[in-house]
Amino acid sequence: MTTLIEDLVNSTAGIPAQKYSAKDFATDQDVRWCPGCGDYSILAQTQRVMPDLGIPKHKTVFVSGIGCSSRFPYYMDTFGFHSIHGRATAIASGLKIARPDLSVWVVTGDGDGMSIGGNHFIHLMRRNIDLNVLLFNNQIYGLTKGQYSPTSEIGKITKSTPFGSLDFPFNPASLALGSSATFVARTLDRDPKHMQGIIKRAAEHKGTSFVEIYQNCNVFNDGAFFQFTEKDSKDETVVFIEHGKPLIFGKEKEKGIRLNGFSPEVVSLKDGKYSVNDLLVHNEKDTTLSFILADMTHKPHLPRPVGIFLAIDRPVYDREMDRQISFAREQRGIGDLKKLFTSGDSWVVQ
Amino acid sequence: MTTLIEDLVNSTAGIPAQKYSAKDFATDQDVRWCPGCGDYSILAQTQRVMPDLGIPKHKTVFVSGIGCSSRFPYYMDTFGFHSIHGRATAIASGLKIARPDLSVWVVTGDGDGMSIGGNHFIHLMRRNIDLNVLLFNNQIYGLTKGQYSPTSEIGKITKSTPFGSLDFPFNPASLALGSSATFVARTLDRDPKHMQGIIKRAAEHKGTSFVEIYQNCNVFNDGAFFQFTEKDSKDETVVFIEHGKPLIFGKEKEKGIRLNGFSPEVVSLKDGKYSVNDLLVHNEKDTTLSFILADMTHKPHLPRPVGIFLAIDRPVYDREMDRQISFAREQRGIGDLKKLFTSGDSWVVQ
Amino acid sequence: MAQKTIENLEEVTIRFAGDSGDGMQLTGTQFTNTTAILGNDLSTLPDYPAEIRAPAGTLFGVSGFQIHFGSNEINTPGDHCDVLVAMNAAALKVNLQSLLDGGSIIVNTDGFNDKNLKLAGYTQNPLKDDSLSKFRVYEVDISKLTALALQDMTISGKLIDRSKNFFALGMMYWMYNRPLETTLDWLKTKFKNKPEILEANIRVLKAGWNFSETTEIFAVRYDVAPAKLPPGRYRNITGNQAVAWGFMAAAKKAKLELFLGSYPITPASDILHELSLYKSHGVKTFQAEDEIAGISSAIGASFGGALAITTTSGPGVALKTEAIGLAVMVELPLVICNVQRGGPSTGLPTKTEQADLLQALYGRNGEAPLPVIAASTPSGCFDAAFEASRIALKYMTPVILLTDGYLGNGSEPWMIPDLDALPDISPSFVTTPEGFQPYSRDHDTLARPWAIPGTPGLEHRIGGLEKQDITGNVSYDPENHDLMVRLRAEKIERIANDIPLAEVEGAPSGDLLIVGWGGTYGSLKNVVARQRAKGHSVSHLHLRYLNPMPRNVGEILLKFKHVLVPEINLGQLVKVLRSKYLVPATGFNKVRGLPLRSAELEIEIEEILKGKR
Amino acid sequence: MAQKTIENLEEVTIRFAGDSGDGMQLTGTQFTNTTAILGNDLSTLPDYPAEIRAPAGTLFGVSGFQIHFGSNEINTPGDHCDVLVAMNAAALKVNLQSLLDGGSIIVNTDGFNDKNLKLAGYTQNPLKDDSLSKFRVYEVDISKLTALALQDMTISGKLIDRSKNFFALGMMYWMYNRPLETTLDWLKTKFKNKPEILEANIRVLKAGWNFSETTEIFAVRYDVAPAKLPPGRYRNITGNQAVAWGFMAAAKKAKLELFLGSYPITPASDILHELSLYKSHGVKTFQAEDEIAGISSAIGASFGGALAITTTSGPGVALKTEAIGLAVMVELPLVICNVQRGGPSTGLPTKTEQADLLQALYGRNGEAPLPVIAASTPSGCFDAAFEASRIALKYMTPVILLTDGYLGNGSEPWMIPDLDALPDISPSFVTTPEGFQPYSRDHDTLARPWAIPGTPGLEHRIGGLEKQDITGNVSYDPENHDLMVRLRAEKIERIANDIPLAEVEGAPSGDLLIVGWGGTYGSLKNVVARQRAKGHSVSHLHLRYLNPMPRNVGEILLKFKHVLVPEINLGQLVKVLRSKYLVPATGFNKVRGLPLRSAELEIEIEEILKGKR
Ligand SMILES: Cc1ncc(C[n+]2csc(CCOP(=O)(O)OP(=O)(O)O)c2C)c(N)n1
Ligand SMILES: Cc1ncc(C[n+]2csc(CCOP(=O)(O)OP(=O)(O)O)c2C)c(N)n1
Ligand code: SF4
Ligand code: SF4
Ligand SMILES: [Mg+2]
Ligand SMILES: [Mg+2]
Repeated sequence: MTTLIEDLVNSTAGIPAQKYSAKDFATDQDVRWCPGCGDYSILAQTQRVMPDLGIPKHKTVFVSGIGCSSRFPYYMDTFGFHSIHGRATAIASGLKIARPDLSVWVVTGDGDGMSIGGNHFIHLMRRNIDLNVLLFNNQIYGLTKGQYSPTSEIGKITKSTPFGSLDFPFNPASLALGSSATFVARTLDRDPKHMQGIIKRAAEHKGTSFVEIYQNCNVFNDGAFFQFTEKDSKDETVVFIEHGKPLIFGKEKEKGIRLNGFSPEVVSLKDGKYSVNDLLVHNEKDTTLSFILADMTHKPHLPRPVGIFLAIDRPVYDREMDRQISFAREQRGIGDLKKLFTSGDSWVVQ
Repeated sequence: MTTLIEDLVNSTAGIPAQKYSAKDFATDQDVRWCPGCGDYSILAQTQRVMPDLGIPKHKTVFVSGIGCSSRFPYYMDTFGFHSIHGRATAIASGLKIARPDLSVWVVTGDGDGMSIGGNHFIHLMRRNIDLNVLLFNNQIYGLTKGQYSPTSEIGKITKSTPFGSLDFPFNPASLALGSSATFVARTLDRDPKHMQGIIKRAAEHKGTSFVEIYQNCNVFNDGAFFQFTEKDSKDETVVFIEHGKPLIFGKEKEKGIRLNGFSPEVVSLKDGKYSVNDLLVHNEKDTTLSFILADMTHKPHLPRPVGIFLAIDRPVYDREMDRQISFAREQRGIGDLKKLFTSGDSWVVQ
Repeated sequence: MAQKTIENLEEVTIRFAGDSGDGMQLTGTQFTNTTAILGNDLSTLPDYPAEIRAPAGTLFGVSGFQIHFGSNEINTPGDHCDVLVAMNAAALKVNLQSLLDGGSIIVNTDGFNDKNLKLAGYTQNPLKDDSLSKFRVYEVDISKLTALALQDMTISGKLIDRSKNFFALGMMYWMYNRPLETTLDWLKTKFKNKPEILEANIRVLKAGWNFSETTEIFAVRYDVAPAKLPPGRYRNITGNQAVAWGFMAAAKKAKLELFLGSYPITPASDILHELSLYKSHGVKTFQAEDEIAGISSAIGASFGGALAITTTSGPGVALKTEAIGLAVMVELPLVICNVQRGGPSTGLPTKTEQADLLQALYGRNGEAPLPVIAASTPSGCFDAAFEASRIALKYMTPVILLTDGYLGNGSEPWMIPDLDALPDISPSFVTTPEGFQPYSRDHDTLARPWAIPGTPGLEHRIGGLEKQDITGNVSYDPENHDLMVRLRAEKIERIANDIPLAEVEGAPSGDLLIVGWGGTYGSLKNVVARQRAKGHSVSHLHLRYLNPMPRNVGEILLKFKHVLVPEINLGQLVKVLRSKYLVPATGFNKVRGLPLRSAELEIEIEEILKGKR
Repeated sequence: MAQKTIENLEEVTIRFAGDSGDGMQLTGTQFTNTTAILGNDLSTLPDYPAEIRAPAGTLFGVSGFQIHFGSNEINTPGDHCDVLVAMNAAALKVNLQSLLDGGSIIVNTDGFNDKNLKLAGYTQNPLKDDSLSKFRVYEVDISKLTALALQDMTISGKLIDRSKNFFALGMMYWMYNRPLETTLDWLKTKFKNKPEILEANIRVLKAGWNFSETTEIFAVRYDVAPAKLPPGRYRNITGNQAVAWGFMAAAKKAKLELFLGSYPITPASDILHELSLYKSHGVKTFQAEDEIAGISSAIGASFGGALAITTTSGPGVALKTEAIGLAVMVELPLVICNVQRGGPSTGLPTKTEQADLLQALYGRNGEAPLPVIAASTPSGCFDAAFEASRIALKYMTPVILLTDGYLGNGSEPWMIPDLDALPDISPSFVTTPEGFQPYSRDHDTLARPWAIPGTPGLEHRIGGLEKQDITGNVSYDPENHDLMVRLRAEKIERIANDIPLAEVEGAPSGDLLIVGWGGTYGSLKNVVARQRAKGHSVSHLHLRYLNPMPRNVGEILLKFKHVLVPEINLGQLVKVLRSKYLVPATGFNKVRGLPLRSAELEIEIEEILKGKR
């Protein structure tokens, strides 16, 4: 006996992904973000990347929680689920385990994903279910009109902290790594090319891909990331990390990151003391290195690392679940309910 | 006007901590753990350390969630709160913020603290509220009779995973560090001396202290840590990390940990290739190093690190809250409700 | 200068509507404060757009603010408005249905360009066809006039655009004959350090006034005489602010620290915002990682001896359920304030509703009774919060305080109470170990003692497992469990002896009793007054205590031929009344996310009185 | 060899009691299986110690297992027992109160040494004084006899000690004349690879039998003839297992994958354990990080087209509340199974209770109606789970299935149903985009279509915000909200047309109707039977559908002079009946964490019949 879903999956398996354009992924709903919100760019880049993935629209699902960012699914012409605050990761986990044939994306915010949804987030990372998680980090609660979030800098003055917040912020990348994530990346709302590249890599990764996107909330936290995204500063403040490449930055590529012991430090490539060969070379397969790089995030005097921190392979939860089922069926035959009911001690009353 | 609590705190401030003995911290309740359970040792060590802390019993509170481990408060003759599953950290946070004058301890299990309570755990770490968290990690759900937990090894056969679990486990130390903890340590139920030392250090730390204790559940997960705790193996499998000291282990202290680049590796101190001077020297003030050491935990071929991974100072939430209050009062005077009510636009109807 | 007539009005309802960015909330608030100080009674209701700031000119970006004021008692912000100020086409479209036939519309014509019309879904300009013929339409190019007023200043276009609400405000001040001082003072404080903006806003405000005074567009202006309110000092207050202050007053009376553990959620967040301002009063606010941590931290603070509260709405209550059960079991004081909003699930987060009553009464595992109190007016939120705290502290119990989006955001004049005259709250910390038993009980209240950490000799343990009577030790004894379940229930029941009897407004017996609770108070009061004016035998009972209920409720119900229970839900209180008192009460239910409309209810009442229902 | 008499009995209740480590659950289960296969009707109830394995010999470490079997219909595990097997002093102390006067005690004398006596709190040995004079006491040194039976084997003392329960089992098999085969077979499979243990257990079992046969200690043995059960194939089943299998059957009938998202909690965990065994049936079980993730993952799986369920108890339900509201709003099929336990809060986790009914009905924010179904016997849990699934799938709605600790852990013979004869379930996935609208509704059921990801052309979005009728787009329209709130309610109400009418057991009218629900079925049935045997006009109505209720409930209630509602809570169903049908029903409530005791209830009934209540 096959299930209805198996029937469906089989009957539609032959349908090739169409040649889509970005526009095919737009819905007829009015986009309701504030004019100028960084979310628009993320939506655009996602819609741009989708056609390249070769996945039919009907096989794609976007699941979100609650927040400005979580409105995202309404604007993607795929299957979508705008759920409840913080639970998108958990809902998507169930969906993907039930339906490994689907391409499942989670869209969440720094409040949704890191505050109320923190627990599901860390457990998703360690389980390595094949989901793609896009965290729109604007370091603020947008939808509820501007309270500080778990990624807000300490001392932040907001509606709920008129005297300044007291909580030290999470670094989402470190949190993900500390939770044994297999794919951790960071990109910027105002760097469309980079974002597209990262989203593609996230889609390709087997297992949970976590992408933190610095996103400007121009209403409640305008300019939070401008130093990393705006022309006049970004060359000096951001180091793009790439697998196999040394960490170089600066307007004229004149600076690099070297390890002093195990601590990263900025060195000049100009004063003759250090050359490119002395620099730290990124290896996205190395968990230890990923911690070191992510840990640069909150360190003053170091540029902000952007790119893929880690991308390693580990058994994927949903696939392993299917493997267990196949294995059990090989070993014992496909379960037969009638047999099960009469197995063990049963007796007949005449 | 002072509050009733201020009155109490002031009126009892003079009472010195008595000269207690461990026995003073025992209650009249029957201890209901299974004979042989590792929890007994943790209870004993805690009761042994308490008298040395110089804190009066009436100023000490133990808060726990639900689980075998969470029975702990019933056996400590201090104030105690056996609360609900996973929420001890959150309850203790409120208690400590309201009452910075108290010494507040959290006792939790790997299910209570890492599974259902994971979110409060990570937020507590970043907030750095002055609590002491003891996580009894037995890699199993004891109280509910033996399901796997978020720290159980992959492939674990339990009541809920007869075909083996699929989830990659948390390493609690890495998770705490990824959440920006300020004090992270690990100790062993079967090493009373070490445990006492660590508990004392945790008590002394200002800010959240997180102590993972490997604890044997002899009923549902017997021997999970025996390789690290039993005489015949522990010298080879455990490296005790101590501030300022090189990482040496082995029955004859003949092995050490060296950093190869940034990756720890085991080297022999006997074959003449490496000496103690080549070894990694622990520095508990270094966040980057703490990640490297914690990351050794799940790496085969490396001994299990035990000791204090990190102990750094950072502003303490509950103190900062009090500082804000004092500051506001200095700036504006002590709040006067009558004035507040008539502030701004008000008018009189005759 | 044209000659202007002055007419006297008893009451008026004005609705300001524009884009989220148009500052309509501010305009409304300013008009309200000025009107309050003039001595009118009033009631206001903001009508926020749903959730996010939407692109300019869209229907879903429209923000509104309604004020109903008069020289008589004002009980609601008004079902409909007499005057609509519409800053653009979308604002007109969205709000036109709330305007009374014959009402006035003041439009900013600049907000009716092609783009605006299209965004609002108009195929033709409503100002140009006869679709508004039922109304008096005043067309003013507010944008242009604002720009003109500022033309000699070197300020940005954006700033000019942002000032235009002051032009509208100036017009309305002129039209309703209100002084500019209150707003001028406010501007001077607010923009102390931004002289440019200050200057611009003052100019535009005055320009609006002068324009109205000078041009012939308005022929009449109106006077609304002060209301005859009871003597005292007043201020205008929203329900959310009143809740916050009620808690502060209770903490002060009880000599306790106030601790709020909360997670932001619409429309409760303002209570968190408000309380976080009062560090100098020693108020501790903790923005937790979620609602569970919000209430858990409050329980911890309560264990530590604070007046602990947690505030939330809708889905947030659901998340607190487990911890409320713990608070019931450990018998610690705690107030859970639920600012109800449209449900189920995320529902209509910015709209009002009364659909969480049964959840408050029954929404926990096991027998977990607790007191439930509901506020019925914005200013009454102060008393309700105070009373909830009093009961929590006196009876050592969690208390649920229900308000709603309408009460929380709505405002009205509040007679500032004399703090000294407020009821006494004296929580008694146990202080001596002699005879101390964590679960011994007060003879009258059945409250257990509050033995807070830090008190020498009182070391004890509490928890969520069933407790042995008196000792509080864990007990699995069947008879003890039955006893404890009953003791916890009895403790809550006894509160009925400590609350005022319910009072019927109107005759104590008759044909029809309208029973309400919560934010429908004003509407129901109006409706009943009108019905009585018509000579109908209708009375009104409004319940502030939902659990336990006042002792005389059953008695009252039996004195009426028919009992009708209007609620903004599908019938919740009516279920409780039927079950408790076995009266054939019926419901009148509209679940629109809006306050009840009087007209529909009056029709229902008259049908009932005619025997048709 | 002594001559033994054989007596015939209609029914017997035996209680095995010992330390947690003594294997009493296993002993009881073996006795049960053998007895079931012999054809007796039976009912069992384990009585676990509270939570943790306690040190040997302590009172709180006592584990019990009760079996009630007979040649007639058996409805409950028995209020009291006829025979108590006590492996140590603590077991005697804890269980003596459940033994009938004149009952038998078989004690393991080795469990009454000084240490045991002290741990059990005996100041003197009860075997040595006359405190047991009301009972027939059989003293056997089971430990020693077990050791003797194994003396020539080289096995550890620990193992010998662990085998002694088989000695007791052998004695009871002899006493009640049961064959050893079932247990022998079981041992052979279980210890296939451990020949030593196999051999030891077999020897000890036989030793127990032979000892009883040989010695003069027992003079009588008993026969309990097979019961006249309806013909069919039977097996013994616990409620938790029956729930699991009911879901599997429903999934199979519906041709769906079964997905369970759950978090361990007593006493629901066994359902998770059971379902996790069936990988080869394609069942997917997901042990989530908490209850919220448990239900959320199930909602995700349901969105993906699975028969999705979540199982929990007590505090776990509270945590699922918010997500249940989401499921109501998005109208996805889902079954939430609550194995009720003693509350509030952590309460009495290993005890039974019925105190979550009102929570199931009302415990959510907003108007969030859903069907509630309750099982009434352990084997009936199969049908209840199946029916809950059928309704969830047909009406696209979350359904709450209530069982309880007593039903979940209790067991009884279950007539294995013919799978083909079970009602059809045909969930209809929409498959074509033509005319597809996410919130269009089936004409009869009002169910919306299930359009699952992977179906070309059906891309659509759902969520927790209020939906527009038909399109499912987000809508803040007031009238639409009112409509949707009513549609969701109406959909649930209509299920009343799709469920059987309620049936009264006994006369359809009379003096007294006993109305019950859930796990009290067996007790109430017995009580009513006895009352009728006494000639009293008492009937019994047991509700399986709590929401909506069968259409004829109101009618039935009106046919009786008095309606009494016994519940293991403070009166929950009674509230609903009074409110819905305005009948003056009264409650009979015992909240002891135990099944209702017949005697007390009978007294109450007779008082009512005498007009004293
Ligand atoms: C259970 C629950 N608690 C609180 C809320 C209110 N709420 C909605 S979104 C949000 C936070 C939004 O912040 P974030 O996730 O960073 O998203 P953003 O709006 O910034 O994109 C909150 C607190 C809710 N909807 N549900
Ligand atoms: C909300 C809730 N969910 C589930 C449970 C059941 N439960 C009690 S303890 C526990 C896990 C215990 O594991 P752990 O925290 O590791 O403690 P241990 O018993 O191993 O010391 C669970 C699942 C509960 N009491 N409450
Ligand atoms: S509030 Fe901020 S995050 Fe939300 S839509 Fe507006 S700009 Fe974007
Ligand atoms: S079950 Fe395990 S953890 Fe719990 S008390 Fe027993 S040995 Fe200890
Ligand atoms: Mg955000
Ligand atoms: Mg554990």
